[in-house]
Amino acid sequence: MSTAVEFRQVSKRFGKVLANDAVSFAIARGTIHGIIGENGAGKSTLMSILYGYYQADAGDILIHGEVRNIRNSHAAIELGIGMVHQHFMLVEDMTVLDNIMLGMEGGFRLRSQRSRIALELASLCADYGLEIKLDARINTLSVGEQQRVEILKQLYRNANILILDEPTAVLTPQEADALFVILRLFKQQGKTVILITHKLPEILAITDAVTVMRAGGVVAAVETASTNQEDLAYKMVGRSVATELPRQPLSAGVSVLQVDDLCLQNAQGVHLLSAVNFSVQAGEIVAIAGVSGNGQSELLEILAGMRNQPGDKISGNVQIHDTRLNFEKKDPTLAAKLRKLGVSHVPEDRLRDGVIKEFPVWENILLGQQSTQIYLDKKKCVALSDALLAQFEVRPLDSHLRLSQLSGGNQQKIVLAREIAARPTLMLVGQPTRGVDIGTIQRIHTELLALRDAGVAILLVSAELEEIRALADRILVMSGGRITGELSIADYDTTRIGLLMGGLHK
Amino acid sequence: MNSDLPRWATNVALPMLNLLSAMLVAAGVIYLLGESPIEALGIMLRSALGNVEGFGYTLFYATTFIFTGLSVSIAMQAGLFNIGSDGQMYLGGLGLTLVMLQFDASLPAWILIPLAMSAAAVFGAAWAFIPGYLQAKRGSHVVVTTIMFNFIAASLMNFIIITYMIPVGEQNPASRVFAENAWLPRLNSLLPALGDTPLNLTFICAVICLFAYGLIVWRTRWGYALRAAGKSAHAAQYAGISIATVIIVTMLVSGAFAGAAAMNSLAGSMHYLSLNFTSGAGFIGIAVALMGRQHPVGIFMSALLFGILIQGGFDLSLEKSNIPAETFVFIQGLIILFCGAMENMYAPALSRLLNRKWGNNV
Amino acid sequence: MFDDFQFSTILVATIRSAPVLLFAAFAGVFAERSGIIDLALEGKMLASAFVAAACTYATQNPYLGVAAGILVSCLIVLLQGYVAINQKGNQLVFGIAINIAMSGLTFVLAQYFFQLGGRSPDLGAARFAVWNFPFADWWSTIPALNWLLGKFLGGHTVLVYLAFALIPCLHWLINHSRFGLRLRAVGENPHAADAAGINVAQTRYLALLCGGVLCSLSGAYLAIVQSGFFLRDMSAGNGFLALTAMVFGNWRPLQTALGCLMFGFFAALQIQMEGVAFPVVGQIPGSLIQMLPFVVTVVVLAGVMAKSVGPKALGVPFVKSR
Amino acid sequence: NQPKYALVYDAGGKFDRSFNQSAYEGAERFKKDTKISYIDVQVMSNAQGEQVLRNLARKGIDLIAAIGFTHAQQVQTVAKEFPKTKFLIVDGSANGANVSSILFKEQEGSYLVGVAAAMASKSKKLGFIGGIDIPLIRAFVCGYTQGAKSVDAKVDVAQNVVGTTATAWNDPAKGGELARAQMERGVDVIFAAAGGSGMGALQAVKEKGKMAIGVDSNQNYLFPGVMLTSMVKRVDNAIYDSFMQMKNGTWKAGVSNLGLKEGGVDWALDKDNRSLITPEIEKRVNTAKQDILNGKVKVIDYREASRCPL
Ligand SMILES: Nc1ncnc2c1ncn2[C@@H]1O[C@H](COP(=O)(O)OP(=O)(O)OP(=O)(O)O)[C@@H](O)[C@H]1O
Ligand SMILES: Nc1ncnc2c1ncn2[C@@H]1O[C@H](COP(=O)(O)OP(=O)(O)OP(=O)(O)O)[C@@H](O)[C@H]1O
Ligand SMILES: [Mg+2]
Ligand SMILES: [Mg+2]
Repeated sequence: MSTAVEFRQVSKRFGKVLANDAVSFAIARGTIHGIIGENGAGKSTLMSILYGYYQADAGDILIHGEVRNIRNSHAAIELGIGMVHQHFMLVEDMTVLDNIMLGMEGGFRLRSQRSRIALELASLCADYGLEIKLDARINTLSVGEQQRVEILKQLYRNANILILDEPTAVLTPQEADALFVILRLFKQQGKTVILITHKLPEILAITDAVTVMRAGGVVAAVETASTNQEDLAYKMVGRSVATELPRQPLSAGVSVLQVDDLCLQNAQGVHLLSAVNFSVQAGEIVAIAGVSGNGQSELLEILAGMRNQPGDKISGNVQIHDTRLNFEKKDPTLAAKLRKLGVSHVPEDRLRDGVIKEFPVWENILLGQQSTQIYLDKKKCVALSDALLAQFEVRPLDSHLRLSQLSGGNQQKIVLAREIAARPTLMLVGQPTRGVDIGTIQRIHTELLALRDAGVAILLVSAELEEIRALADRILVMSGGRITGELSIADYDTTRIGLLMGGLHK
Repeated sequence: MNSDLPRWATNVALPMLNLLSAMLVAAGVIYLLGESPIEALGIMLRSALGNVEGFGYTLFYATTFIFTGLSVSIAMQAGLFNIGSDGQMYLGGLGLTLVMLQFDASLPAWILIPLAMSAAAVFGAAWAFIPGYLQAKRGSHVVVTTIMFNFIAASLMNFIIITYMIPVGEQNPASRVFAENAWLPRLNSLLPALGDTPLNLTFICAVICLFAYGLIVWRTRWGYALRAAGKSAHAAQYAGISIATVIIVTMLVSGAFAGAAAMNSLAGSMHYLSLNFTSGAGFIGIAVALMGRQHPVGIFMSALLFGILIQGGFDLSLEKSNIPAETFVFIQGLIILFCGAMENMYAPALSRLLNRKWGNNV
Repeated sequence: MFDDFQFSTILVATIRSAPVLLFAAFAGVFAERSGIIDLALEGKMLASAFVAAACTYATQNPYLGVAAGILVSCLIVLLQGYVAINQKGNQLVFGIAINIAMSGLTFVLAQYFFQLGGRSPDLGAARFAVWNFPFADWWSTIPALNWLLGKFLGGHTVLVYLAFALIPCLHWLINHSRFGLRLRAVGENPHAADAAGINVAQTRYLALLCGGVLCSLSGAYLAIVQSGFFLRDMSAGNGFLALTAMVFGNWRPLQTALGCLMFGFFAALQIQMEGVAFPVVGQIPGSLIQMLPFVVTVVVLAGVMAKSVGPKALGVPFVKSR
Repeated sequence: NQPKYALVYDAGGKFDRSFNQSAYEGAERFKKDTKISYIDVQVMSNAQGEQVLRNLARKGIDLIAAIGFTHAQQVQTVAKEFPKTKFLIVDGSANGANVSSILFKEQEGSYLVGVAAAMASKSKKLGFIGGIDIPLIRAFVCGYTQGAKSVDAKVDVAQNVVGTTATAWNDPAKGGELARAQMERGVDVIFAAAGGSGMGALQAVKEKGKMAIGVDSNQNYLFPGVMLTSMVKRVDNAIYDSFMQMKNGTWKAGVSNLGLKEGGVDWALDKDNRSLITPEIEKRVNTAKQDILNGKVKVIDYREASRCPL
């Protein structure tokens, strides 16, 4: 078998960080090759070098056996390399078709090219079983659909080396499965796939070989068939990672959150939530499972006081402790008022909602907590921040760094640390471990369970069934804006949950 | 971008290099105009910094720019680009003048002056309120509305001054002169060593306002909300910060700063309201805010720089008739270009230099 | 005073004064759709107005004058590109710097060369010829046709026709051409464009150069066609008005053109309103009437056209990192 | 020991082809005749005015001439501080034992050109273009209209101002546009008193083949055959005379109001507009001049009561 890509002693430095340290390994043609490693291990950087996004400081890259100088993404595309970035590289305001043809228009006049390319894409879609509306605008598409656009884009460009950076982090299990079907088709056609992921089961399920990275270097390169999950986790983190966390028996207390008949209708008249009823008691974790886009995000937004879109109609009754929320008057400061009631919120899209990247870490620790005092005593705030960073093992431990200088996983930890430190009585958590390495996942789970044991009511929204199984006391399943079923952890049953998520209740 | 440079390099060395580059280009122009650049620089510095009185004038000009610079800066902190400081200052002048004309005969100075100051701030704030409100509630772009409001202010003030303010039989489109107890105390009355300059109480106010600005923006919850809303609308919503309120309040404060700028020239030096008395100080405020990176020290330094340019440039054109006063307008532009827009031009070279000197450990 | 408005006169004046704003606003559209805030329109207009006038005077050929104006405007634009694209400097600061610098420099140069107080000599006959419809002796006898062909459609210089011809061309170029697609992509999400293999810097430079050419035409029109000489600061805020029209038009060519024409229309209307006695209020003072175009803009922005949303990457230097 | 002289222009600048330039020409004439040089400065902003005057006074200048009404207040302030220095303010008035103020009766000159315009106009529609709506400009319009109406009461005068900010004096495009708009409405003679913007108006008038009237200095030479006449304001004479008086030791403080009688204002008739001024026009204008001189006609000064009762 010939090699498709080979890295020889590739190094890359960003200021003080050595992101890639003499990386060498080869990827065989016609295989699916996994790359794993902790947050900040250098995976994305390596792939960015391969795609011509960055220039390596040293080392060579061989494509199909030849040393190539990939100066920019254009050169990479010419070599048949395609990349699906973790944060999709799509122009939100443009249509699917325009996004796909961008850079490969084929002529100066778009109109005549559009029809030609549309035909070509239709046949590609048929070949790969993709279903995409070509004239839809990107910002109307779900994440899964957007990813399909990215893949179609690579197909249209006839990429024979396809890089996917954490493609499943934001996908539902069903969407992930659909993706893997396509990737296998790819492989069958002799194309090469490079897959970065934090989910070890995926690695085991689909890849042929795995490279494990740590601190910028390669620590192991193995055939998938010859390894297992524990082994990989050990290689990645450098210590063994417990998969099952110990849990105290449930001791639920008074009702903290009571939701009755909650409905949400958006400006277009679509019912995003219909008659949602449930409650959360102190000391229990209630998880909401569901395919994303079925109302969980909106529910969380409403409960956190963040839903403030023009034209929304919210009705029903939400009670937190003894306070009834009023949705009649749109109040942009509702989120702050809820915090005073003891509500903490880890938002789903933390890097968008939960932090301000330009602010230093210590000021991010204040976000949401800012209205507690008039004068912000910097010394005190920094001391508090330092303590939290130490407690949550954020690296580097420096409250004066700009948040954007931290790695993604560490940014997540800061949001979590802040929300836990607020000593909530009700904690709203959305997708807490999306895009985080397994060591960090374990840490986050431990913290959440500790909160529960301390008597905090926790509402958890997650797309990961594994996570729900590890944490929840009760599971609510949502589909189409309704709660389609409820079961306690004792009755946990993947098939049943799957059916309920599909909206098929008895 | 230059995060791998030590602080002294970014805060002192780079600005100095940039200033030097601007000066070099300016020197070229002065040379082409047939004068000696060295001599010209000497005259300028002597006039603006080298004698007490000249320095007083430099500070006097800087005072106005500190206020307009603060006005633009605070809006920028909230992500708003207030181009309307000039119009707000103009209206501030109206507020101040109305109080002065009404009460300068009846009220003692210690009531009159604070009253007039407040009126200036209130009128400036009121003029900024409408663009702020429209941005907050209707989403009308504040850049456009403030530009429009500058034009509208000019028309309105023209009308008011011509129709109501000119004393009968006067030619000059200006109000009558305020009675002497309405004049702001000049600092040379406290400190005679300052010599004969119009530097007045407003300068003290400006310095206080700089401190207050720094304190409010970085050390209060209100400033935090302001900056958060300016950086990320999503995060502001998450934190329960009402962006509409932040926009409106910020524009009010911004307008109040601009309005207060009118004090320096009207109550401190001219003592009457005249047509277009702002002479574009609001626009210089934009440059001051941008170059000073909205930081109190930066605002002070760049306001001072503009003060030096105006004072020194003026004296130079007085002595060298070959150099028209407009040359300094050009040099102002050059300095903004080099120190503001190309501020990082020398960063890579400097960092390479430093790395070579102290090994590769940076 | 004259009894009635002459609507036809207002329309003609609108057409005649439109090119200044149209060229400049289109220059703004090019730059800003590619993601670069262009506050420097005013400065570029002034510089090219000066150079165009000076060169026309020297060569007695307006076409050479325009060419020289274009050259200078493009040189400024290259500097702008260097600052905004290569240096990743602050684009707003650049704009303000250029406006101030050009206001000073054009005066100093004009004074140096001509000694007329920042004015160029009159260009005299060296200006663009007016284009007229043929068979004038036939249609000029019919009043309606005479107005339509002689004043409204005919009787303008080549730059006027060029400005209006640009409206559909620009619309097509931005919305229906490959260049336009790439331009928009670069302005909305340069990272996505870069990942698609598009050279972001090159696209932005190209957009800036297009804008530079257009902007210089605006300056040339001011100096060569409208005035017949250069005068210090003769751009008189038109660059900012053009930007306003562009924001007003949501950065889209057709709407932007509409905004420019609206400004022109209300400016012409305002001229006609001066000194006219109105039914209830009587004669409105000149300085209040001057407000008209600006008040209308604010009202329209606040009412009908609320929420203009610019290109997403506007003003943010493109740095290759996520 | 010769006295020293200085000239301070306002923001319009020394080459504005208007009254600053006229002042400059007067000083130059003085320099040529006496071989005595002088200093001249231009202020960039209002606040600088005072500083300039004070600087000059401290330098030991004996006579400081400030041009333009924006300097009036400043002269008054600084004159008080330097009682030994003599000050001259042109176009504005200031008090002080060492201050002489020179004002012009622009309305009288405007009256004359109004007469000429009404005579020359075929459409009996006249135009006026001012820079900013200020009392000085209103005085121009008022005299102009009165003169025109004295020829034919049915004459209409359309008036526009360019703008409200300082750029209004430097906007030839707008000036030209105003002129075109007026001509579209039938105006065939336009009096432009708008600095650099006025130049745009004259240019537009030339293109349309109508007639224009210049202002301040004699602008007839700019467009021979187009310029009907100019309303000249002899700032140059005022400066020249004042400097001469200083030299001869006859300089006096006080306010002088220079009208037709004093030779402060006039209309311009030279080879450049000879062809447009018919004998009838010339006769009529000269009659009007006589009437004003001997008091038969009283020209309204808008500034006296801020009114133009016509
Ligand atoms: N543009 C950049 N500037 C500075 N440092 C960078 C840059 N990009 C990456 N780094 C640093 O390089 C290291 C490797 O980052 P990289 O994104 O490759 O990690 P990763 O393996 O993809 O992590 P994750 O699993 O979180 O995606 C990190 O420490 C990161 O902070
Ligand atoms: N200018 C910079 N200086 C230092 N670090 C940077 C800089 N720019 C980016 N980084 C870091 O580079 C890393 C790569 O960015 P990226 O967006 O891929 O996040 P990530 O590590 O992959 O996290 P996640 O997987 O959660 O998205 C981030 O950790 C980010 O903090
Ligand atoms: Mg990564
Ligand atoms: Mg990542």
